[in-house]
Amino acid sequence: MINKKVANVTEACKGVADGMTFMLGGFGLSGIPENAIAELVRLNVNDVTCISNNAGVDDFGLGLLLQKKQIKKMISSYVGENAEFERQMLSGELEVELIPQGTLAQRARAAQSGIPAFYTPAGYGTEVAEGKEAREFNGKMHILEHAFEADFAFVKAWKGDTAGNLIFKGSARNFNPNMCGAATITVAEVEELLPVGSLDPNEVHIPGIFVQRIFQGERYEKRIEQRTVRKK
Amino acid sequence: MINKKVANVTEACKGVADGMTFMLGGFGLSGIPENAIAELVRLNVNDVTCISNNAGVDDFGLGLLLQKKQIKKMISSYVGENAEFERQMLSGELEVELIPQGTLAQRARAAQSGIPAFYTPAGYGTEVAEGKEAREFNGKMHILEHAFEADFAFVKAWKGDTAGNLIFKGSARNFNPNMCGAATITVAEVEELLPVGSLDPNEVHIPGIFVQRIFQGERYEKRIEQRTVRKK
Amino acid sequence: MALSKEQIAQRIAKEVKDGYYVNLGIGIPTLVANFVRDDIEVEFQSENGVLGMGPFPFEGEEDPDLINAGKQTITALPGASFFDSALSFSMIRGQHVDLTILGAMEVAQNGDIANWKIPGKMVKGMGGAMDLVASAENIIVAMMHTNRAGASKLLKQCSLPLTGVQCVKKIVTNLAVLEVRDGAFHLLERAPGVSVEEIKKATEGDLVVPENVPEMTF
Amino acid sequence: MALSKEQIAQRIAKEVKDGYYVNLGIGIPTLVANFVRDDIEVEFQSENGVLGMGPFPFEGEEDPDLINAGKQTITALPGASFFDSALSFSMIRGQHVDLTILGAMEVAQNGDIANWKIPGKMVKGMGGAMDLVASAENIIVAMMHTNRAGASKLLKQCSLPLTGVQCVKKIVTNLAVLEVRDGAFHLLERAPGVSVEEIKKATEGDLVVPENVPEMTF
Repeated sequence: MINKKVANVTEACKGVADGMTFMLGGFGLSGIPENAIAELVRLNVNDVTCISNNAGVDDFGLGLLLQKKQIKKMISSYVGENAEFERQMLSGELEVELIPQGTLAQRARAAQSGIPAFYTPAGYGTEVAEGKEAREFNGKMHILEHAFEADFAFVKAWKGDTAGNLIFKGSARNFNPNMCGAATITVAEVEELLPVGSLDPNEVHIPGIFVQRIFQGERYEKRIEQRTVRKK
Repeated sequence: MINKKVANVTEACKGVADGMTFMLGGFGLSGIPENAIAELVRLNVNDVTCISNNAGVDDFGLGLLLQKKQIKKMISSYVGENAEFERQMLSGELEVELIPQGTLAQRARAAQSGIPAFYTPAGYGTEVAEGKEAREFNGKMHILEHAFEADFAFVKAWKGDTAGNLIFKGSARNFNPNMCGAATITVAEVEELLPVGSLDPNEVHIPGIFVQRIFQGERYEKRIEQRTVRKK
Repeated sequence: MALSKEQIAQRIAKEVKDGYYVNLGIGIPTLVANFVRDDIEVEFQSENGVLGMGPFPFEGEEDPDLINAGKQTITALPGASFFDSALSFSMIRGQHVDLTILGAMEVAQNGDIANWKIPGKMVKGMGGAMDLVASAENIIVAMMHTNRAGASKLLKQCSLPLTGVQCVKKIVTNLAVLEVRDGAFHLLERAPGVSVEEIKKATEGDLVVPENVPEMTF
Repeated sequence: MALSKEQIAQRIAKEVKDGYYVNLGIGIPTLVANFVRDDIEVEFQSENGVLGMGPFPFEGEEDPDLINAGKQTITALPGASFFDSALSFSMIRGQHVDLTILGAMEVAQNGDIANWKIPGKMVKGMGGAMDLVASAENIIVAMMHTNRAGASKLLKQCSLPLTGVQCVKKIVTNLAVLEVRDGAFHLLERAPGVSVEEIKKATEGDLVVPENVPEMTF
């Protein structure tokens, strides 16, 4: 098998540079590539465009890059949990492109799949459709959306092997599988990196061909955004 | 959980009628819905259109429907293993639309996904592209392809539960997951039908929402088309 | 008397039928799950990748890898499945989800809905709402009839940026149940003790009132 | 002397580099796997949903649920994965597969390829070939230089229905290794003992012959 294992997050992030476009998996703080984000903060890459469903919270996730004003532009569907984000956006410091969540997922999957463009009903008749081709199919209006283009995709999985095969857990799966192979280089971090042959080929969610570099994250905080419980 | 279990193949195929369009999973004879095919033969539905990557062999798989001349039109990517097929096609008895294999898979996935149309490079400049819109993206020509429309999808999985969740095995997976939910009614047959709660939610390949009816197949012949071995 | 948020949810729960896959938005819609009858089978879909969502976990059993679209910790019922975001929106866009219940800032009498942006003031994003309203055949809006300033949220035309066009079919507010049809709001039911006059006053858009407007039952 | 099919495969195996994901077509391409060096890591993709394809199974260990694109029983190596057809063609269309090796009935000097249909006579279908040739950056055609009737398969223009346009970069035949560039076949290597004259005679399309044409090594 082709070996995708790199020693650590520093090696995994080799080549990131100012002005690049990154895709980042995760929904809220669930399933985010914590180690890669920490490294991007440490490397202090600037003027980056981030494609990520959310923007983290003020002091975690992509919020860490926002605090240091490393992000030039965000492409997201929902950014409601982040006061610093809202401040930078309303003041014009931060460029923001808000797009429907399903369109975000599908534009990632299109990039992964070599599909340059597709039609979707989401956003027709709204400001999301401005400047986009509209067309009727089966009596219903749709708009043309394009595959993303990005330099790096940073994803987080539960388990992986050195061939780059990935298995996700629970709803921490979210956008992570769709972003694998959707950028020039896909960096996967996993909680547990196993030798080849450890994973059942039937249970692999993302085959290693979509992953260029894989490493085991040093630690995972896995912060919970909204702790909701019921009484026993 | 919503119960998708039906008693047997007869109940599962209720509503099939002459002139309908069926999608059928399987690659060659691997992962084909053997029980549903047998029932379609028994029911003697005629003038049907079948969307299936292959057409079986003379005496198994879709070849059984071909023998009885139940099929009006085949939409496939490769039909090389079937002499009766070739005879009917060359004589004009059978209408055949040959399309690229990846386009077949993606048109099924598009139907499943509510994506009415997408662009693909496959077939540009060939007779497959005739009458289709061609457009350049990123300096490369693509053609516009549409989602399939079908009345029934017949798929075969390895394990399933009564909520309709499916798990496939090996390369018998092939087109089966992509066809789930791509037709008005999806009928899944499984080798083993388990009670709800038996499957790990992380390992489910196709969630039950894409399946309307599920049953355990009575027996599976699982014929091998090309038995190739090496010496010990 | 006008309904509480719980009562709005309770009334909407009556619209949930046996065998439905349902997507619940944040806010009042989330409460609907608490009021669905026990004798029917319903599965809740969460667009971040869960089908067969269960109740909140018991204290100490929260799993950061298992949340709903509101980022709340949840549980999964036996028979649940997890999947990626693309497949999740395949369920939504492909009309496999039977019913979508979501909140709104404004609804227009042609079925337009606005619920994601107040220009220059509140810009949280549309999340999955644009996909949901553009795709669902069956959309129920759960909201208060008027905003905090007392202005009607049922309008001739939306003033805020749209989430979707001509898509809302039914609205349940603290005052009434209404159907959106033929370019007007049709009054179906009124909250117990709420008069037709009160509803008329709180509705800016064209309101069609039949001779008899029954009180809601729960 | 002209190469055998095994020797064509052996020569092509030299083009397979460490770290490559490779898709092998039916026929001569399938044989390439036997000749890839042991000291490099290569993974074979089968478009019906296998990555990390291994050799044929031992007798008695055949699994009907594990076949390749030629419907032959195969095995999966440790580290393999199985997936659906849509994801398989995501690998191909998305250019994640590094090298595609396939057979052809005809190749034109502009890189066009025909390998799926002889009108009125043989109509098996294109299978995955149209996706492969439209997407792959790196395509090698493995074929005999002439057909059974002795006619050249390297043409000015294809006469059969096309599989793809301007996509073939390299051809390995029983007589030669050729590059397709600037609208002509460029002769790179000749089979041991085969003269440039022989190759010229067997090539209908424009052939560019450099001063020195080395013999192939394996």
